[in-house]
Amino acid sequence: MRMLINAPETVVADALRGMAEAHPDLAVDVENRVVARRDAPVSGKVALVSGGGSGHEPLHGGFVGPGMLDAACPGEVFTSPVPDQMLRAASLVDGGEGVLFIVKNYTGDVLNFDMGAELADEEDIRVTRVLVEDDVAVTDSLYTAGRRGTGGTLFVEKLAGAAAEEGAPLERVTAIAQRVADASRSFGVALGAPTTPAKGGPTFDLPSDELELGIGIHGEPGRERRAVMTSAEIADYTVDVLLADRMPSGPVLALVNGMGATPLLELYGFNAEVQRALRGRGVEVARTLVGNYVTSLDMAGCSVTLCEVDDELLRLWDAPVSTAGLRWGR
Amino acid sequence: MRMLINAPETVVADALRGMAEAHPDLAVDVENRVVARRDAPVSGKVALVSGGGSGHEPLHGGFVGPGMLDAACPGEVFTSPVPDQMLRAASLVDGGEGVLFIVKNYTGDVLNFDMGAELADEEDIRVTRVLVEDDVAVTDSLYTAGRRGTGGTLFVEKLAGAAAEEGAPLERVTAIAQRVADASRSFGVALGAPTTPAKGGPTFDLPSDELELGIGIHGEPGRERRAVMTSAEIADYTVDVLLADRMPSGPVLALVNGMGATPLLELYGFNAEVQRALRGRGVEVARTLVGNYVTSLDMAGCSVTLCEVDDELLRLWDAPVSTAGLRWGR
Amino acid sequence: MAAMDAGFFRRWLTLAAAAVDRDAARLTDLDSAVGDADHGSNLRRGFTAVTAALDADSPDTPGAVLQLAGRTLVSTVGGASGPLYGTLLRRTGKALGDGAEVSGEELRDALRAGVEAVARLGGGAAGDKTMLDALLPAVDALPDTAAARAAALGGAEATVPLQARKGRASYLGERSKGHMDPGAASSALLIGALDEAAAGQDGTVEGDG
Amino acid sequence: MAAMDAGFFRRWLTLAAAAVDRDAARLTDLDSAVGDADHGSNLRRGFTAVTAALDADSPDTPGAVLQLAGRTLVSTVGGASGPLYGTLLRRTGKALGDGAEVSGEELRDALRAGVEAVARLGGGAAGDKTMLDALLPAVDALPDTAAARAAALGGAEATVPLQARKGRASYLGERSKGHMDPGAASSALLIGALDEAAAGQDGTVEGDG
Ligand SMILES: Nc1ncnc2c1ncn2[C@@H]1O[C@H](COP(=O)(O)OP(=O)(O)O)[C@@H](O)[C@H]1O
Ligand SMILES: Nc1ncnc2c1ncn2[C@@H]1O[C@H](COP(=O)(O)OP(=O)(O)O)[C@@H](O)[C@H]1O
Ligand SMILES: [Mg+2]
Ligand SMILES: [Mg+2]
Ligand SMILES: [Mg+2]
Ligand SMILES: [Mg+2]
Repeated sequence: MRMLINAPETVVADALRGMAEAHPDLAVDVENRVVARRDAPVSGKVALVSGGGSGHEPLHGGFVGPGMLDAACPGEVFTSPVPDQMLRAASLVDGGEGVLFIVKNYTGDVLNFDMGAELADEEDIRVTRVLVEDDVAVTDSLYTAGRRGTGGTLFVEKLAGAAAEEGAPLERVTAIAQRVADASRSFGVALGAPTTPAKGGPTFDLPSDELELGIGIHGEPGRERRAVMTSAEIADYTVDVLLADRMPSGPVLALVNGMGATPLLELYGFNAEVQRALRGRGVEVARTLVGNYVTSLDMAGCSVTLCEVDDELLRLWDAPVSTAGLRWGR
Repeated sequence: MRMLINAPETVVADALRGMAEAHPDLAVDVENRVVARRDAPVSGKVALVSGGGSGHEPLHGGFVGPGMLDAACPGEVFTSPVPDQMLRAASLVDGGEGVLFIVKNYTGDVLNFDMGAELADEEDIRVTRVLVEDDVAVTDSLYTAGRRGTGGTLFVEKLAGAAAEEGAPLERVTAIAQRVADASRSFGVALGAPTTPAKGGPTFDLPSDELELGIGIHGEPGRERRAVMTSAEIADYTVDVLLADRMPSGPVLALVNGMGATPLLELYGFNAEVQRALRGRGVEVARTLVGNYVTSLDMAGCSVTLCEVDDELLRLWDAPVSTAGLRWGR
Repeated sequence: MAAMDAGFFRRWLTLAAAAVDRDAARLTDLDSAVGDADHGSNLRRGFTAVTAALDADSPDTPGAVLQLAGRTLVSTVGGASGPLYGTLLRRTGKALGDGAEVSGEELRDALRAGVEAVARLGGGAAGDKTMLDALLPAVDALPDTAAARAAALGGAEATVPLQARKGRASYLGERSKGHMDPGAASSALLIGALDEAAAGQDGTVEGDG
Repeated sequence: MAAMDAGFFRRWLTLAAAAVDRDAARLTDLDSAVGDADHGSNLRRGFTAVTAALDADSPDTPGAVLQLAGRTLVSTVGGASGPLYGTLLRRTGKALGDGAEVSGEELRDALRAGVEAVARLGGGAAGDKTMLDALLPAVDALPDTAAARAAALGGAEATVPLQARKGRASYLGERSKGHMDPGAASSALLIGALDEAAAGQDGTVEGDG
């Protein structure tokens, strides 16, 4: 086992200490595991809270700041946070206009956020919830825990965050988050397994001439293994799967996302193929984001998320955002 | 071999196509391998050109934009670019105030940039050059090609870029770049070797219970191997090596840099230890940047760069920058 | 099975904590085959907190012991198993009321209420390849704790060929077959610890808790 | 050694390109032990461009052939070896002047000028564990191309125990010992190709270029 850590048990606390040191504009509660805007609560503004297992950085803590989240609740590595964190975060950031919980659809996240919402309700904090379930690799939703939430989370957090920053009320921010969640689709491919601190080794074995198609962001094996494919072939496969599930009728935002260990050089090359594949199938890409945004520790691989947008959503995308992981405009 | 590529030969061209698709504010010449600000030449502004082998992304192409570089010349993977690229870049971005070449100290980069400067000179473009040689792992400079240029490059590009954006003349921009280069020190540690497309496998073998200390950014083995250390031990070792070489007498900028495959979660935890180590040795950290900025493909590991700053350099650090890889202010 | 007091329930949970600690790596490995490789460390963290909470604040009824344990699991585990196991113990504890002692039959009925709460919360049923597949047969076999232990183990074993329909393993579809469900395995540990506690109480075996 | 015309030099470079192509993986492996694992692909890219350039534009004097090859290497290789090999050929070509034919002695003297330019540009000397360790003894053995080939190979072999003082391998310090310098290995290929071309010319062996 060779990781840049002190001990598996301290990984999350150590990371939060390090975040606090690097980002003076964040209020990091290491003990209670809440990362919040230092200026929270912002009065008159709807607050956004998200969170989930750690290991997906910059998601979610790296997306806390003006124009995006008000607070994030990091769980243990690949383990959803506990309800106490959500209650604390909600209390901390509620500026009187209510709080939106953005929850990735995993049994653990859903159960814990729901319990957190109950606790917040007992404290008279108004909470709404939007579920992100964008991973088209999960078919047969009837016989599964439903689609996983992956890259689409970034779009939901960014666009709903921009709406909240503009002063939209809770119902409207929630509706926008829901629209974005509904319009987002993702698919991921692994070229290698991640190593979790708890396990100390790769979470699955992948022969060196094979790929895992349809992976999630927790080191879970995918839905299918295939012999290695070129970047162009992976792009075609991925875009086909995405469009088969939802063919957009307007322009899309595209997130070409690295899972952690794939070099940016390769990711940009992959983006060229994704854009070619989309263009060839008549899809117009309005904006593209390339980088490691929704990761799975040191997993090698990539995912593509598309989100159909109208003028309003595009404007919200272009609106200023100032977080550790995503930053533009002002 | 499992990489997200089409073929080893097309990796750089594919990545440039993908950059062009993702960043409409960049002018990417895929054929001639120059990434430039779309608004270049900016008249009345000194232009900054850098470049080097590919595989270190976002360095350098990701640092092209207002407040930083005017153009970057990407070579093949881990191979310095050719003089024709530097000439083309200089011609493209020279706004009449001259061009600063920022060169990492490697035999190949130095020779090719020097040839490029000669060619530019023949076209009556005024060129100055600053060499970045910040890697303290290279001892015995007399018997080596001298210290390598690594993380310090980011500081040189950012601070000199800010000075140029403010309208400083070539001599002054060059002097600032030189001051930053003089004040920067780096040290890196590998927890795993990168895989280059040309070789198709790891560039060195590292037993799973050992670390490479004093590595560069090209998959070169380091100067020493040791049994695995904790994040805190690596931080202490690194900070000791850095301060033994140059003990700052004022505040520093700190870059806690990932080599590519180390999760951001671990990197933040490492940052906590680096800050502790620096504080314990009486060094004041004015600003910290944590992330994958000067990478070595999918190498696992980290490096720390310190750059002593005065008020002027700190102001230049805080000045707005708007590039794919580094963005703040305005 | 003799009447059980708060001390018995503390012993049960302490034995469960020891078993989880001992088998944490195995649980994580099971979870790595069909999930995200954290079940062992999740439960270890939770049960370590449970023993600490029981030490700090010694509730004096069986119901209070289980409710404290359940609350602690909810607050420290996270993931799917935190709310589910937390609900199991909280709900069971509530059903036990506030008597100082409970009978084997009372425990069985309370545990059934707890397991039903788990099924409701998670929307799961027998055969979905979850902890329920160990818990349901165990409850049916109570108050005979030895039989319950065997039933839980058998239930866990029986998850191997199943295709998961709940939790993270369900994402694997067909590929989830051929692996034991980690939650069913940990439930077997929990019921095993109950039997150990009962055996210790009967004087047959002295539990180490 | 007979007088050599432009055709001879084209054959030399074509043979060199073939040798580099054949041995690219070996050169990259050598570079991976002490450098950055790109020497083979660097030179392959460069020599492929050289043969293409010579095909496109057939210079008619030995000097012009080498200068075009050198310029092409500078423009396509990059890294340390691009400017160094580029300078070697450009400088050698310049020294050959613009005669239509050159003698073995003239080639030797021109190549010496080229090698000296390499030493000047890179600041290297014999024993630094670079391409110079193969090139210097080879030049000394000319105009006997077979002897030069042997000397270059011997020079490359002799780099194995050396500690590098120039280029990327120098960063390894002591750890650079025990590996052949990749540039010395490729220089041996270059001189080997010269001997092949000469042998083909003498009718002893027909080079495949
Ligand atoms: N809906 C559900 N109903 C009952 N048990 C479930 C459900 N979802 C998951 N589980 C149980 O939880 C276990 C996984 O727990 P754990 O690994 O700690 O959480 P996570 O899946 O969030 O990583 C599974 O093995 C299964 O037994
Ligand atoms: N200063 C120098 N003088 C002579 N030869 C050098 C010098 N530096 C490097 N070389 C040669 O270049 C070779 C490396 O070439 P290459 O791998 O293509 O470039 P890079 O080192 O930039 O990756 C070395 O093996 C060595 O023979
Ligand atoms: Mg989990
Ligand atoms: Mg190189
Ligand atoms: Mg799990
Ligand atoms: Mg090399």
